[in-house]
Amino acid sequence: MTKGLYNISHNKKIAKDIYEMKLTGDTSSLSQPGQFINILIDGFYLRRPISVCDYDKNSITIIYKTVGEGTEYLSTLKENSGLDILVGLGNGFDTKKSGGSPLLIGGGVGVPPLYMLAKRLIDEGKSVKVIIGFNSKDEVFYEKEFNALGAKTFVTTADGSYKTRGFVTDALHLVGTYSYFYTCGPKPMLKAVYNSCETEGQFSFEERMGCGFGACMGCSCKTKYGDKRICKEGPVLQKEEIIW
Amino acid sequence: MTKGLYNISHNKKIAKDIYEMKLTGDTSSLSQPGQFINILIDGFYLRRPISVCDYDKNSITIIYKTVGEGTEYLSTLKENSGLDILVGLGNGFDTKKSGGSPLLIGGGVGVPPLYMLAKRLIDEGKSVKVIIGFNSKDEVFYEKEFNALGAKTFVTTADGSYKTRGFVTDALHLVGTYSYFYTCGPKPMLKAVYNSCETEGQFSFEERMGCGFGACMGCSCKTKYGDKRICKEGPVLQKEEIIW
Amino acid sequence: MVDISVMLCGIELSNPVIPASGTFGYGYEFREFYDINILGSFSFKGTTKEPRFGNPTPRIAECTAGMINSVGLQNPGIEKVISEELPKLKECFNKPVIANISGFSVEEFVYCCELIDNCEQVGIIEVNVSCPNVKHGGMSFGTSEKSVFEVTKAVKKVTTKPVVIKLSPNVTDIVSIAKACEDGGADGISLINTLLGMKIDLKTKKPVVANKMGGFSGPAILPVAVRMVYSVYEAVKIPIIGMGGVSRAEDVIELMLAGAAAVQVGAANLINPYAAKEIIEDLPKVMNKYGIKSLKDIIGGAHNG
Amino acid sequence: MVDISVMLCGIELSNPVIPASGTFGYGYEFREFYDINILGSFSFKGTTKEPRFGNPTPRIAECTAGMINSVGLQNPGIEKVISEELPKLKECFNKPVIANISGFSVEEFVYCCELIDNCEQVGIIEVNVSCPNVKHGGMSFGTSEKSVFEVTKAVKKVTTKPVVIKLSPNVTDIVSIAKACEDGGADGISLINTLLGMKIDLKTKKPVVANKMGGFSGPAILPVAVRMVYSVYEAVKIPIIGMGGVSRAEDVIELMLAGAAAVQVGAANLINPYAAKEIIEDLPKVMNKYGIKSLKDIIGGAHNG
Ligand SMILES: Cc1cc2nc3c(=O)[nH]c(=O)nc-3n(C[C@H](O)[C@H](O)[C@H](O)COP(=O)(O)OP(=O)(O)OC[C@H]3O[C@@H](n4cnc5c(N)ncnc54)[C@H](O)[C@@H]3O)c2cc1C
Ligand SMILES: Cc1cc2nc3c(=O)[nH]c(=O)nc-3n(C[C@H](O)[C@H](O)[C@H](O)COP(=O)(O)OP(=O)(O)OC[C@H]3O[C@@H](n4cnc5c(N)ncnc54)[C@H](O)[C@@H]3O)c2cc1C
Ligand SMILES: Cc1cc2nc3c(=O)[nH]c(=O)nc-3n(C[C@H](O)[C@H](O)[C@H](O)COP(=O)(O)O)c2cc1C
Ligand SMILES: Cc1cc2nc3c(=O)[nH]c(=O)nc-3n(C[C@H](O)[C@H](O)[C@H](O)COP(=O)(O)O)c2cc1C
Ligand code: FES
Ligand code: FES
Repeated sequence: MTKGLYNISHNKKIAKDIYEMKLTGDTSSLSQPGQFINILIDGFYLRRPISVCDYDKNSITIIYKTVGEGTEYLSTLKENSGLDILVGLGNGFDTKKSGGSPLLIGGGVGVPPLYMLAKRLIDEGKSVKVIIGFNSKDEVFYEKEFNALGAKTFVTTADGSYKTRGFVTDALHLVGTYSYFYTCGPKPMLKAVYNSCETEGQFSFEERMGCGFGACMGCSCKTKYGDKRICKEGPVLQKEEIIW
Repeated sequence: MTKGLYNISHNKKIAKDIYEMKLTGDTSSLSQPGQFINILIDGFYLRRPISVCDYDKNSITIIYKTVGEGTEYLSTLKENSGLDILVGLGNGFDTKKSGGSPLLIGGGVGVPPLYMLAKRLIDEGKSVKVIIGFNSKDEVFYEKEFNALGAKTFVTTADGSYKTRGFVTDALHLVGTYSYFYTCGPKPMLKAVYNSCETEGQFSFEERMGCGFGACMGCSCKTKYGDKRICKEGPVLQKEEIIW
Repeated sequence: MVDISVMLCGIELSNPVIPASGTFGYGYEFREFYDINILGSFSFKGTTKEPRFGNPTPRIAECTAGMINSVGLQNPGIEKVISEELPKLKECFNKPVIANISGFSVEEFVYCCELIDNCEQVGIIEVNVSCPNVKHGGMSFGTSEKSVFEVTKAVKKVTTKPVVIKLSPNVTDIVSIAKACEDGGADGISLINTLLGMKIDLKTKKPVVANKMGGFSGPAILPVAVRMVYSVYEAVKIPIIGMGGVSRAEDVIELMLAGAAAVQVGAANLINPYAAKEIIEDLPKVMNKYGIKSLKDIIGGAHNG
Repeated sequence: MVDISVMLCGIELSNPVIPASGTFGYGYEFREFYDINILGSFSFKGTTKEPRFGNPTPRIAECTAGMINSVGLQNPGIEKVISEELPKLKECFNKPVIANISGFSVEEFVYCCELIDNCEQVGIIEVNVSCPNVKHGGMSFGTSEKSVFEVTKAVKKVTTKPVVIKLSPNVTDIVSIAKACEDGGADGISLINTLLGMKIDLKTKKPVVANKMGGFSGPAILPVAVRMVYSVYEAVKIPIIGMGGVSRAEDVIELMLAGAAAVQVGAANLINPYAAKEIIEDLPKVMNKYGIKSLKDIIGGAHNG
């Protein structure tokens, strides 16, 4: 983990209530896709945890939705403003277990961490399929980006305004077989995926956080392998250990 | 009283720890010299009361000393930033009672409100003398400005590093006779002036304030004419009513 | 169109927003800023039997997200309030006002309430039991079930107006104390008065306020207020006037969800003289955002399910 | 050169800054951030007789200038702390540590203190009496003079280590409770634990934390902490560990002027993992600014004159 001042190199709207922000600064503490950063926002006491969507030697891309006052404020920040951020939090996804043809399933702002994951898996020579689900057409993002990576990408919208109508699980019959799955999204979606996908897989969870780095026990959950902190031993849990 | 957003048109250091700030905006609620404004500073709960040093149709000049965190922060603000300010607070000095040759006595950041007062008195055709006192040479400000108004100006420094050594009262023997006096400065100075000046006069007081406009009773003081609020029936009190 | 009206002790208020005692003087001073008839009501400066200058200055200290005051109930005494302040107020406020009463003995409370009972401008009497009980060792009336019960009983005897008891948060068990008020016949509970706080000046190395400690209020105390309103709501049937740190329409709704029937705004008036007005104006917008049609419907809403 | 060392219960601390229980785990996790030997000491996560998962999530809510937590004493139980956590800590911390102990009956406190008594790594036992007293109706131990006296007496019997009682601020009369600890033989008082607070989510219209209410801490509560430390300092002779909202060197000095012999830093560690380190580094600078030569000399300084 590193704490540093990161510079906003862009902060732009990419879909309804969805923003993409690029931050420049030290990324040496990042190693796995699925890790997250914790952003201090002026005037708010707690930091805001946001998944890393992509990173390189000196920049991090995140995608966030404006759901409350913190993210609303974040969306107003201009290029070149600085943000105090903790970087390199959480365990992230483990690509070793993926097998040859992993399936990635993301819903809403659960989609971003899958982007870096898809990139990594494809780099490792795997054949990646992706289902991304949204409420409606105007909220869809990154379909193009996933396709550009070479991942076969299926989109669902709950209201049917774009591509497959329904939830991510309603597109499962379209993707054919897969060796393993990785998923991130709202809890009801994760549960549906848990019940629908028969291979092994990994789930990325959200929880309200005090610190984001393991100090406060604010984010604990029970697993079959003992109590874990979402921020430290998570946010990614293995399918087999999950207790709903 | 008006509440408004005022624009900083300049904010510059004019002596050690002393800044002059010019604010543009509505000044219709100002009428007397000696009134004050109450400035909301980002990150601080209470406003900061600062005397009006000068004003015209659409600008206000203030002079402030960096004594704590609020004023420190104020001194870092750049031109064109906006400040939420309550303007037109307090009773101010009454020039009618001055007689033909009033004496103005100011110490440290008690000097600023006397500038507007001197201007007003001179406009009214009176012969104005001024004593302004500071700790030492590097803290002296506005000597030139008072002289430029046509007020005969005497400066004291406590350490004798400039002009008369000592306190403002140590220059009283230099000024000759005067018809009336007006004074503003730290409480010990006001007390010394009270004991040394034999004419009638007016004193401007400071007190910790909750609101600055008469709502909280935070700034009350006892006078011979009953309880008064420094922010509303003050900050200027008549010599004859003061109870130390 | 959303409905922002509420009922408080049998009185219909056009909205739940009430400037809190001690932060709005006797009202007419604020008419320089806006027509105060837009307010639900307002609670006037804590008034005692005898005139009081209050505590020595400095009386005010700044804190993170709040302030400390040790005004010490400065007021001209109940007689003068009735003969001078209420008539002046009448000229600019045509709604029932809340009379905030303080005292240092049961007799003083009774004395004031008896006099206030005849003032038709007064809709509700708010009895502030946070002052030290001089007859019983100086701990405030508001810290013992027995003494709040006694005060409530005594004042209820001398007035036909609704009596709301305003409680101090500086207690171990706010619920039992609120229940004692209800048992004593109170028509409502005001929650919360200020937290006891202190600020020390690093330059002088002494407490900032001359009285050493004082009442801490402002946004910092909202979570304590919400908790106390929530707990008391589960224990009593009489309405609660919530307050403590309210500075925006969202805070009003939060306290109402916790169980407040109406909400007072204190320190916020001092920082922004238009605070109460702006909160009232923002209410419909914020209600729309959170899908609230009528404020009456959300009182205690956080307790369901 | 200024002197930032202090004495606490007979132990010399290189500086007064101590991460507060529950915000610094069992210590070794912070060595990723800095060499934790720079700390005066630290108080480890509240530990109970039995392992505890704690409360359901969400356990955290954000407030103005603070946060609410309802972690509910998640810990692996005293045995595992002694057998696993303390040995791990030994590798990165060579100073006496403060063992924070909780319990739901006097026997549980005694059990933990007896075991801890044998741990040479532990310099001070900090007994947190804010947990509900399950044998006496659920009000916390820390809210009654009688039960703090009992707990203190009982744990003092089974340990030779200094015992500091950590008190809850949610009481009417902190002074009497602190005195009862002193009478029971306590070697010090820790002040304050969290204020009881609540935050309601306007979207869901329900309390944010699953447990409904929780412990409110952060800069918002500093004025309450300063007041309680100040009041207790006048009433007891044993040292006070001050805490509540400390986030910078200035706050440390303010609490020491009020009467604290040492100071704990809680929530600030969560927002900024380097908080304690930065505070220690800033102390000399801030002392110079305010003309302070030695921290030992300023303890209770706000009481003089
Ligand atoms: C590991 C992790 C990764 C995340 N990645 C992303 C991402 O890539 N993109 C994205 O848009 N969102 C992501 N979130 C959710 C994001 O943290 C919240 O949407 C955000 O904190 C809301 O802040 P706010 O001030 O707008 O909302 P408010 O509701 O005003 O926030 C109030 C408090 O609740 C917390 N909170 C609110 N919602 C959540 C939530 N869903 N999860 C955790 N804390 C919450 C806030 O952090 C804050 O402390 C992630 C959450 C976690 C735990
Ligand atoms: C009517 C009036 C007119 C004033 N005019 C001027 C002026 O023209 N120029 C100038 O430099 N100063 C003036 N002052 C003093 C000025 O208000 C304080 O220096 C300033 O508030 C300090 O703020 P701070 O945050 O830097 O200090 P801090 O000590 O950090 O402030 C903490 C709190 O104490 C209050 N406070 C501190 N010192 C004073 C003080 N002397 N008087 C009142 N409140 C105080 C602050 O407003 C704040 O609420 C005036 C004060 C009053 C009451
Ligand atoms: C300057 C000031 C004076 C106050 N005077 C009184 C009073 O006279 N009577 C009373 O019952 N409460 C008094 N209070 C308490 C407020 O009415 C209110 O209960 C408290 O401040 C909490 O609300 P707030 O956080 O919105 O300020 C006073 C508060 C302030 C800030
Ligand atoms: C997440 C969290 C967990 C805590 N856990 C404990 C605990 O286990 N035992 C204890 O005595 N205090 C606990 N506390 C209270 C702190 O030690 C401290 O007394 C309180 O938070 C006030 O300090 P602060 O404002 O600096 O946070 C906890 C506080 C927080 C924020
Ligand atoms: S958020 Fe603090 S331990 Fe996970
Ligand atoms: S500062 Fe509020 S009445 Fe003067």
